[in-house]
Amino acid sequence: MSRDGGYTADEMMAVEAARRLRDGAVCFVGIGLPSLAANLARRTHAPGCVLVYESGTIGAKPSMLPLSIGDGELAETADAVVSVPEMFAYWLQGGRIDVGFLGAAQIDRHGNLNSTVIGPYEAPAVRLPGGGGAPEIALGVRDVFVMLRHSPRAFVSRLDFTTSLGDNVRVVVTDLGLLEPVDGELTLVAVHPGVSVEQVRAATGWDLRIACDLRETEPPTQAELEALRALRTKGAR
Amino acid sequence: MSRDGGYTADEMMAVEAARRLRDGAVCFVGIGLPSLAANLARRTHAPGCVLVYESGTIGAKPSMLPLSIGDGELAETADAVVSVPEMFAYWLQGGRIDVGFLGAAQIDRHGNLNSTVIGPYEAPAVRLPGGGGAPEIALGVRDVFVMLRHSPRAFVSRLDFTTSLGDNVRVVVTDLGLLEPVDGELTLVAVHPGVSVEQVRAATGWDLRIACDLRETEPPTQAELEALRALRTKGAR
Amino acid sequence: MAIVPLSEAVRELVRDGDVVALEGFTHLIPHAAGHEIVRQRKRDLTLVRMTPDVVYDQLIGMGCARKLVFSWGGNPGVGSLHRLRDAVEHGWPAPLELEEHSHAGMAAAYAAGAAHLPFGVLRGYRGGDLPARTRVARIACPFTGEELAAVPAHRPDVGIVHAQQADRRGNVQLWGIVGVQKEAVLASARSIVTVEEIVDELEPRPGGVVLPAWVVDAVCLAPGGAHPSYAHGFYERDNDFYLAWDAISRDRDRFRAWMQRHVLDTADVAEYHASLAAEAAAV
Amino acid sequence: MAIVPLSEAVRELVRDGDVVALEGFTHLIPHAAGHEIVRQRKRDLTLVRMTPDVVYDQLIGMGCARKLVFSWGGNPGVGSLHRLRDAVEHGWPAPLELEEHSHAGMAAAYAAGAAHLPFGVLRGYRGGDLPARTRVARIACPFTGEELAAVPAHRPDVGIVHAQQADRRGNVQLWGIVGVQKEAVLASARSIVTVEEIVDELEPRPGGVVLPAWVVDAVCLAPGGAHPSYAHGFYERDNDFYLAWDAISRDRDRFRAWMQRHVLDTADVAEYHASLAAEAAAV
Repeated sequence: MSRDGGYTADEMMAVEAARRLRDGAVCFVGIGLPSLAANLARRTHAPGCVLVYESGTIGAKPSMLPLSIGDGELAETADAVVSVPEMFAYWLQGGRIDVGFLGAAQIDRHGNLNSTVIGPYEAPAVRLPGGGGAPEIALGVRDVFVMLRHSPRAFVSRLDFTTSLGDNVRVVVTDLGLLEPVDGELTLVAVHPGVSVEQVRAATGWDLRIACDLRETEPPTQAELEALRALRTKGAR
Repeated sequence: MSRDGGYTADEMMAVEAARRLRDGAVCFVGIGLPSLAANLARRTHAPGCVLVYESGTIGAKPSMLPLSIGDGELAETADAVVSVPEMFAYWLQGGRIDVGFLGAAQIDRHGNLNSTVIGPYEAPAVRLPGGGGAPEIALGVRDVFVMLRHSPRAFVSRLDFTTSLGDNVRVVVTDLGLLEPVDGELTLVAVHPGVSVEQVRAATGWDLRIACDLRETEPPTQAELEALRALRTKGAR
Repeated sequence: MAIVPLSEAVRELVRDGDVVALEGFTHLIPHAAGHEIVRQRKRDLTLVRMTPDVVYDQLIGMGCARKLVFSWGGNPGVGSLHRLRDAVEHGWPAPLELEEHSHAGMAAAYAAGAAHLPFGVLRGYRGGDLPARTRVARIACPFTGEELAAVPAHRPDVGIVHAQQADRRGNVQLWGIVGVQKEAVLASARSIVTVEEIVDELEPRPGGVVLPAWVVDAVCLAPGGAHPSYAHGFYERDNDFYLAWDAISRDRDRFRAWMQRHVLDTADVAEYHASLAAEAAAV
Repeated sequence: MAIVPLSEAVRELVRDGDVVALEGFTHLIPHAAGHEIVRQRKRDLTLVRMTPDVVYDQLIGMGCARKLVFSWGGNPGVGSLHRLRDAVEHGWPAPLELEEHSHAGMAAAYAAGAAHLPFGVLRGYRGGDLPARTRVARIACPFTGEELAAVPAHRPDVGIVHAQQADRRGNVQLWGIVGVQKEAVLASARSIVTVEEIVDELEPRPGGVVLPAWVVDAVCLAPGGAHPSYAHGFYERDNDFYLAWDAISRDRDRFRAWMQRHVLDTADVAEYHASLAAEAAAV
């Protein structure tokens, strides 16, 4: 996955997602790329970003990237640790979270997501983990950021199962570029350096709209890459 | 209120109520006489009695009698301190409490209690504190013990307001004797030493039923009185 | 969140006509904030509180309240709240509308408010005369058919609590008996937390409840701000005061004189304590 | 409450056909108890758990389960649960009925169970395909008319959790990420708590959750009983194990051989750890 300029597509995704987080935002963070992006933001332009993990840790400040959403360091560094029922009732449903990150196996042009099954529900070809926190995150936070690698199998014209709704999706960050809803449909608004519109079209399972003012994202800066890699070398495996 | 034998009517009430608590019982305790009775039981025959105060303290072991249900020593000596919503949802409504003590301004022959108003609700002669925990304690614990000083103003044929229901009332401990429900009506089953049935009848605002096997309660033992007074001298005012 | 003087917080966050919840279950009752509301002569407040003890007796007696939403209105361990009674029984200094609940109902209503639900569910308000006198509805379980009670969520305009500590960023920690304070703050549109001290860093405590700075609008330093209630680890409950309040509050004139001397004629919690000390020394 | 060997607790409290909830959100997952259920070849269990990770992959793969009630079934940070997938996709070793929820729905169902309510209320299950595939109903707020979701309460026959400590009277304390464990125990008719250690006296901890002895049926000493999950303050999460599990569990024979060697052929958690150590030393 390495690219010109010495960074990977995942690094580009993480950096671009991190850039979207404003300082002070309260973020509901899942594991993997979302956690990487949110932690990167906290270490670069958004030191006041508040990381909330569904395990109950509020204001966690991990020194390295956790492998699970329930790693011990999250509790040790959190401002508060609450029970899981309280997390979902008072904090997520309570309307206190600004940004939620979601991933999925499939996305459609409206930002609806599938993380439940590939194939029919009763006899699935692939049983995926399921919705977890996603259904209520998708409707309970102000802004949903989706992070998903681009492929025709992921960007589909019709979901096999709708796990969560796309109403609050503000941006989809992929390894090829950025999609944002324009008039209710996800539209390519930026490509990463070196990526062509045709590449993105080919990786999208529907006839993708392209913004007339399509732009190119900024490649990761040296500072961003260093902060990112410091997180990963300490924590990732 | 001092009586023959060197103990007061309140002491007799506390001692008799304490005797009814079996060891290991989980008791929801209000302030005043109930707290005195429960703490006495814990210091005499029922060391395993669990005191739960509605302030959220579970398994409190106060060395002296608290003036309020939220005294600091309750939290310091408790096995667990929980929030008030949790206390009422998980512990009381959760069905985990064996015995609840209630007091009131008025009681009727069915054990229904009034702690809300004397006179009409909209224009009360006396505005009482109100139900507090009583309505749900009355129906949420297995056994309700009522402690109430006997008088025609308190033992009334008709309540001015029904704050809590008498369904689970097992005993009413007064300064004159004990009443228990027999065929759905509170019946005098015991008088304290030196008290006559006529005295009790005169202090009751309805035509009081008397048990055919009416007995006399045992006066407080020296050990009971000492334990009781140790609690009071340290704490009471 | 901002760390501001209490007078400023009350001026900017508490408005005439607001629904205001001062919470603290026996412990950590925000008396200093109540006094500041009296000093600023806020009016027409709907006061919400499980146990409207001395703090609301003072607010009611000083004419700040239009309505009281509560579940137990007494002087704990002592007896009546005479100012509350006078308002209800004689309309002095003004009539007081009551919305009365059980503790369980109040707790469920706060929890629903904190969870941003329009109602809370409990097995309660069964029989008796209370259901007809309050805001409660029956609701059927869609799975079992069992009938339960629904109470409308509390969503106060302002939630006010007292805590032991805040850090310089405004994160708050309270411990000991924590009552319904977290729910009161989270259920309210705006919130004020008075604290015993401001520290560099909060040290997690057994039983500690933390309110992150970003759910609190104003943190105000008010040492001794719970008196006559207590702050676990800082000072004990002033039981003598609660006993004394019975006599002070029994008489309208004596009550007014007391409030004038110790609240209206003092500027803040420090002067309030100095005023009490001066009175005690003069005895 | 009694302090008993884990084998005895499982024998007496877990019955074939029971609804069983082993909880622990990433942290404090009661693996030792899961292994004991496998050793005793319990059958037809309905397994309830928010995140059926490796612990349920093992129970499902060993044929203990008839039904799974869950909200997220993956190997956290790694990928699929291959035994869960094999059961759902191919019915091996037996078909597995699914009742699928969201995390918020599961949490509300546990909280309702703990509160002895027949249902929990949340603003959820709106749109999408999940509501048609699970047990959920719409319920209208009697005050505002807003439509919300109701989930049936979880009331498992047995709730099983792991904790750091119990005292000799059987009072339990856990701390760190406390998840939904208190609710799982309080919602269940019977409960088992495995612990890292038994101490004379519990020392209150920041963030500590205490379960009094009288709400727990059996306390069992099982040091290392959360492995490969972790016990805050005792040992860390065995992240390598979660990665290794992906390969072990991918193949039916390899899975069975692993379970035979490390679970069926061991008597308890100590032998399980010795068996893992012996295997590691042999590499």
